[in-house]
Amino acid sequence: MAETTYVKAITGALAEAMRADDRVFVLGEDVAEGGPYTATAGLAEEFGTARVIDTPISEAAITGVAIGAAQSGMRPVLEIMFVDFVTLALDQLVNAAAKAHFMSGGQLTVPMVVRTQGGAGQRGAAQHSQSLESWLTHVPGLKVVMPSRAVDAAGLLAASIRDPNPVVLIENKTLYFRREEVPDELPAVELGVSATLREGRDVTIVALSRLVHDALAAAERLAAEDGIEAEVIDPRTLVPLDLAAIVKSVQRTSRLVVAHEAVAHGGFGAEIAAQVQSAAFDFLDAPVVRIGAPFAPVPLSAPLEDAYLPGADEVVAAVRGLVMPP
Amino acid sequence: MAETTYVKAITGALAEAMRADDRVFVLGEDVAEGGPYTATAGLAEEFGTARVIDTPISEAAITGVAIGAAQSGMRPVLEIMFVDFVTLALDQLVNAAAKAHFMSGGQLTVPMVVRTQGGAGQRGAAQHSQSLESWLTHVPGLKVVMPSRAVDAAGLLAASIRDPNPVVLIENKTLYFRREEVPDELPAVELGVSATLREGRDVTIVALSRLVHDALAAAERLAAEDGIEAEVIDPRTLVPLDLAAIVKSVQRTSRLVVAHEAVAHGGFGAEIAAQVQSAAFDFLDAPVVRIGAPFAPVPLSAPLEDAYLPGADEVVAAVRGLVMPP
Amino acid sequence: MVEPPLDGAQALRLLATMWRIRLFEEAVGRLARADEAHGLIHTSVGQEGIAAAVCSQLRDDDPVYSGHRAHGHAIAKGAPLDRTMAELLGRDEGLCRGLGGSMHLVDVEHGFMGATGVVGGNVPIALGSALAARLRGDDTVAVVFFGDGAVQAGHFHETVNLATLWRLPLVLVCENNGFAEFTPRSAHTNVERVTDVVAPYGLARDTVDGNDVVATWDAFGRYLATARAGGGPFLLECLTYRLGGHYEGDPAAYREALAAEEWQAKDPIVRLQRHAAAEGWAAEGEFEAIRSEAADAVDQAVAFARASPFPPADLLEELVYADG
Amino acid sequence: MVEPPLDGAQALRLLATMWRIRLFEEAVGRLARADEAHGLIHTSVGQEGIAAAVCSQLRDDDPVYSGHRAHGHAIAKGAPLDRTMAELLGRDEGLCRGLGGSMHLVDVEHGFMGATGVVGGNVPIALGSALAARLRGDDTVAVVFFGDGAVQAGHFHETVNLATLWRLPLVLVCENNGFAEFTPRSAHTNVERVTDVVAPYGLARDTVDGNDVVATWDAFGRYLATARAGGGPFLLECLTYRLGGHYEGDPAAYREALAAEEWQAKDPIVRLQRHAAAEGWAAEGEFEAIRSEAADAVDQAVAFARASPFPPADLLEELVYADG
Ligand SMILES: Cc1ncc(C[n+]2csc(CCOP(=O)(O)OP(=O)(O)O)c2C)c(N)n1
Ligand SMILES: Cc1ncc(C[n+]2csc(CCOP(=O)(O)OP(=O)(O)O)c2C)c(N)n1
Ligand SMILES: [Mg+2]
Ligand SMILES: [Mg+2]
Repeated sequence: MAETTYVKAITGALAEAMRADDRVFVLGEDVAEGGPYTATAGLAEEFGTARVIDTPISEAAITGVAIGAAQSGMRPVLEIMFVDFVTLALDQLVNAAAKAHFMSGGQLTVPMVVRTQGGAGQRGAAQHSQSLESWLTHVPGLKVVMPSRAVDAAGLLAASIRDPNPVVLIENKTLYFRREEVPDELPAVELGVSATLREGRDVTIVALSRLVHDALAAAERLAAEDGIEAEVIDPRTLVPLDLAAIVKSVQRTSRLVVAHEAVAHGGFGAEIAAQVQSAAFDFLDAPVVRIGAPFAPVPLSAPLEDAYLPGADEVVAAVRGLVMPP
Repeated sequence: MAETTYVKAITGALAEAMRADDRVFVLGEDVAEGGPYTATAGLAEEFGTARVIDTPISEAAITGVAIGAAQSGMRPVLEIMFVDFVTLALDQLVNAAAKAHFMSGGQLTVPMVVRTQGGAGQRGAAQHSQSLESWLTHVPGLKVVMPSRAVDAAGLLAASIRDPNPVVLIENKTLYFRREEVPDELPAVELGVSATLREGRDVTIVALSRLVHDALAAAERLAAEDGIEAEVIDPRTLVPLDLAAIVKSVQRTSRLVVAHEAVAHGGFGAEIAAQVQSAAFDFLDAPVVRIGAPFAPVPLSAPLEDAYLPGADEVVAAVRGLVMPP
Repeated sequence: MVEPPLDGAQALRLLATMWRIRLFEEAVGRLARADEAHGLIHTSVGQEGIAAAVCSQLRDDDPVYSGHRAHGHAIAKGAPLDRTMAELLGRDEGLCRGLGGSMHLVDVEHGFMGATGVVGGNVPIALGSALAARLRGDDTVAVVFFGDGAVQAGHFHETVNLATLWRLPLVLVCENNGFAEFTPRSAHTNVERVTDVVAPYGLARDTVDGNDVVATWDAFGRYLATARAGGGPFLLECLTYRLGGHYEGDPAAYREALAAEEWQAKDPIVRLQRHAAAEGWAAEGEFEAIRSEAADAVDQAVAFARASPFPPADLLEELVYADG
Repeated sequence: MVEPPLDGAQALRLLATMWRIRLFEEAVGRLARADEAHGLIHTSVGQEGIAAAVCSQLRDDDPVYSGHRAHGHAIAKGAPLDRTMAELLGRDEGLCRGLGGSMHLVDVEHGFMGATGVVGGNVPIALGSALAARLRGDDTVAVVFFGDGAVQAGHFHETVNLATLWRLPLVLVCENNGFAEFTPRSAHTNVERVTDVVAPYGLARDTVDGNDVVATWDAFGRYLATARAGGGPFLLECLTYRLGGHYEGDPAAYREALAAEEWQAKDPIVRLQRHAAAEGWAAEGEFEAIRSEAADAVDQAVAFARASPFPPADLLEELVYADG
């Protein structure tokens, strides 16, 4: 076992992919300087600035550049510094990257990865704190990956780089420097395979990204305080989604809470809820409960941001409401 | 009564708003020439090109221009020619327009309307046929309106122009030239109020935009062929959503089908399904059924596009599956 | 490096390509009016000379990208007429198996890497393919065609900045026909010449009469040779004229039609024929032979396309993702 | 139209503004290090002269927009120090009731229409506000501040094109500090001068030493007068120097720190004081009085901000939509 962090796992996976495959290169704003969270630190030193390419603030064009390079046989890993600025790259991602394979009748492939990061909790305010993954899950042709732990992050990134399709991998800024004990050799991970991080018979909690840690903390509290045993599933990839694992769990627990940080309205929790109520209608003893941010932009003010953000308390309350109706 | 079309209702409402309020102006690509679907035809002639402003192909900047004008007291109506190109305007819409009122502590308001159109059915292929409304419903601060009929379109557009918030009004390209009998005086419509277009006891069908007509046709077939009476609700506005009307209907019918043209996965149907299974869990006799496009880009080929698009047949089949389980 | 000027054999090949494009486009127009070809179709009648002059100097492994008015570029780059026509009709034997259509033609075998319906959208993508060439260390040259309307889009500027910053082997070919849809260039910008728009970036650039095939050939050839040797980027602005409406079915009430004799003076085919005749490269009869050969090929393409089956319904799911 | 050059009274007012900004920013830095001010905070130490020279010539009804490094612009435009500081601390008496923060300062009362965290994002928005002035027929002039990093973003070019096409009363003020985050301008573009980037559009433009407050005042004043009379747009590029890191907490290992004496030669406050002394506008002691008055105001602002309550939790819902 060794101690590492989420961001180190990512940097390590990037370096390993670049060592193993000449076609892999990194581009983005300030990547040669490591970026604001050190995710690409040291890469320029090892691989040179021909493969670790600083770009100007031109989100649309650099996304197009990555697409073109991918269509021509390279394996670009593009960094969009904040997921909030994926808004500037969305035409390229949605109209070009996601559709090229399909529209060309299978002639073109776009093996690129967009690394970006989202989430609030650092007083970054409304334009640097969003969680926008659900938009991307609505786009056929894209894959969407959200690692929650260092132990997965490397494997998920490696799998994303190997994938012949455009993959958006959304990191969480509050997790970067979280310390974690991991095996010396980080495990391989396949896209589309969830991880059941805790087993339990009473309720299933499906949580994304940062909320995975809150769900696990909530589960411990529920066990200790209420004798409720929650099963916690981290889907890890949203597209493709390991629905089977979720449904199987719900068939046993009969109750489902879906938790993410994104605004609940129109969030990916709605999709999971809709799928599960359809696939496991007869097993559900109660409606699927969604946990997400309220329908508002992220406020700056610390106490307001804290109140805005869903966390372990909300998960505990939701589970109690489900399992112990008044 | 008089015969009109959906596009004429829109043009008429624009002209009326411009006559009534000097602050209203129109900008967008080719709007002075009427645009590709004649939606702005005649406006430049009546109001001059100072208020009907042709713009270059600069979706990001013209959206910013509309925002700035709105913040300075005007009432811009911006046309984005195809909703597919809202991708280029999304930073401005999401990071600026939607959040300005909130981030400024209420000092700024952004009373602007983005008119755009979506949908397939005209062999426009993957980049000119999308239905992207669900993205916008995930953005606190935006309102989202989707008229299905000429009789509503004018009132909804007028209400959108009057609204002090940024409103995205998404028209459907296949409806523009649909003929419709309407009262001589088109009725006022409030945002957030649904229309129940057909009453029925057996199943509730909530349909958006083009699918409203398919749902009505399906309901007639179901009545004639199966004796099933479907209630058809057109929410008209997605944000704010008239959830109460939907829930009330489901409490009577115990069954819900949600139908839209957008890709089902991550579509607004998921949000409606998630809300209704939560609000009316004990009333539902069966899972909420979602109808939407499959998880693929829109194909060009005519028979493939026809097969891809949900329509009355899919609604009929879904209702039969719900009401008459095998 | 000076490239040889156009010779007789080359000129006749260009004429053949131009006729293939012209007659293909006219056939497309007829099919659209007969409701056999559907959707948003933009033809390039009047602009064929640029496609021919540029693409005929490229190798199959030189990636070419285009925009919404792309038929001519695909054909000039080598896309077979029959499969191109079948694509427009949404058939299984179409270049893209009927999934893409007019604005999404792709023929990877011949290095036609794709059209797009997003104005200017392929400009950065083409740069990415030039970057790939640099990273791989090969001598391919990327080319992207776009209209004057794309120059007002932000991604165009972002790309020109990157291309010049990174000095990549990309030739930007602007077909400036003075209109974007129904609106003249003067309503979109004060800067008439695209070469002026990009001047600050200091790249080599030139404005030519795009209906003068000889001039276009020469100008592009010079840039290509330098790019092949690792230079770049370049911008070639080709002034041209869109003979038809913006799309098939456009009544084009917003501009005056050209008188027939005016068009004779502009028509790149007529002009190249005159030049070839003056140079003694061919007799009048040969031109007719070239035209009629192209006409036969287009007729065959239409027949092929009509006979081609529609794609199977399950193709849809199969092609959303590439298999790992 | 020739504007009067800076006089003594004005110079002392500018000095006062610059000191208020400088000391405000230094206080912000301390609060950030003490974990009292949170989030992504970009201060403008070293760049105060531009904010002062520009905003002090504007009226309250002239709309000003800015980017992520906006404190100085807000203060110079008239935003009260106390409510500005309270905003950074997320307090209810902050300009935006604590909802916006450092990158989203707005003070409509004084015509500070807003900062943004999107690089270059407010450039088109400012143009929209100039368009509103034209449509309303009033004589307000819109101003937008942005960094050199914004010039590589597509929306910047789209806006310059529109502004020149429509000839709107907008002054674009670029603070070119040679860096975007951790990356020098030379890694972002080959075009060193922003005035060169926009040259094709033919707008009046100038590059000045932005740390020379007198020169900046004069140059901006000329443009303002013309814009007030209906002319425009204009671009004023102010060369400047970001004394601190990119954000509060940035170790700034990517560039060499300036030696103290070098900074003395650049510091816009020192330079304006020297100039004022040389002109006989003030004695040494007066400068100290100005500084200490600003220091008191900043201290009071900090005290005010600390004492201000946090906003009520239900504010969140209340302000998502404006009431119709
Ligand atoms: C981003 C985007 N905005 C708008 C459109 C609609 N549109 C299609 S073609 C066109 C005009 C393009 O003009 P130009 O680039 O000069 O090409 P031309 O048609 O003259 O060949 C427009 C506005 C589009 N396809 N993409
Ligand atoms: C669209 C966008 N992309 C990236 C960022 C991250 N970012 C914040 S500031 C900055 C550099 C800005 O440089 P410049 O415009 O020169 O302003 P300066 O910081 O030098 O004042 C970057 C890349 C952002 N805020 N917005
Ligand atoms: Mg054109
Ligand atoms: Mg800078």
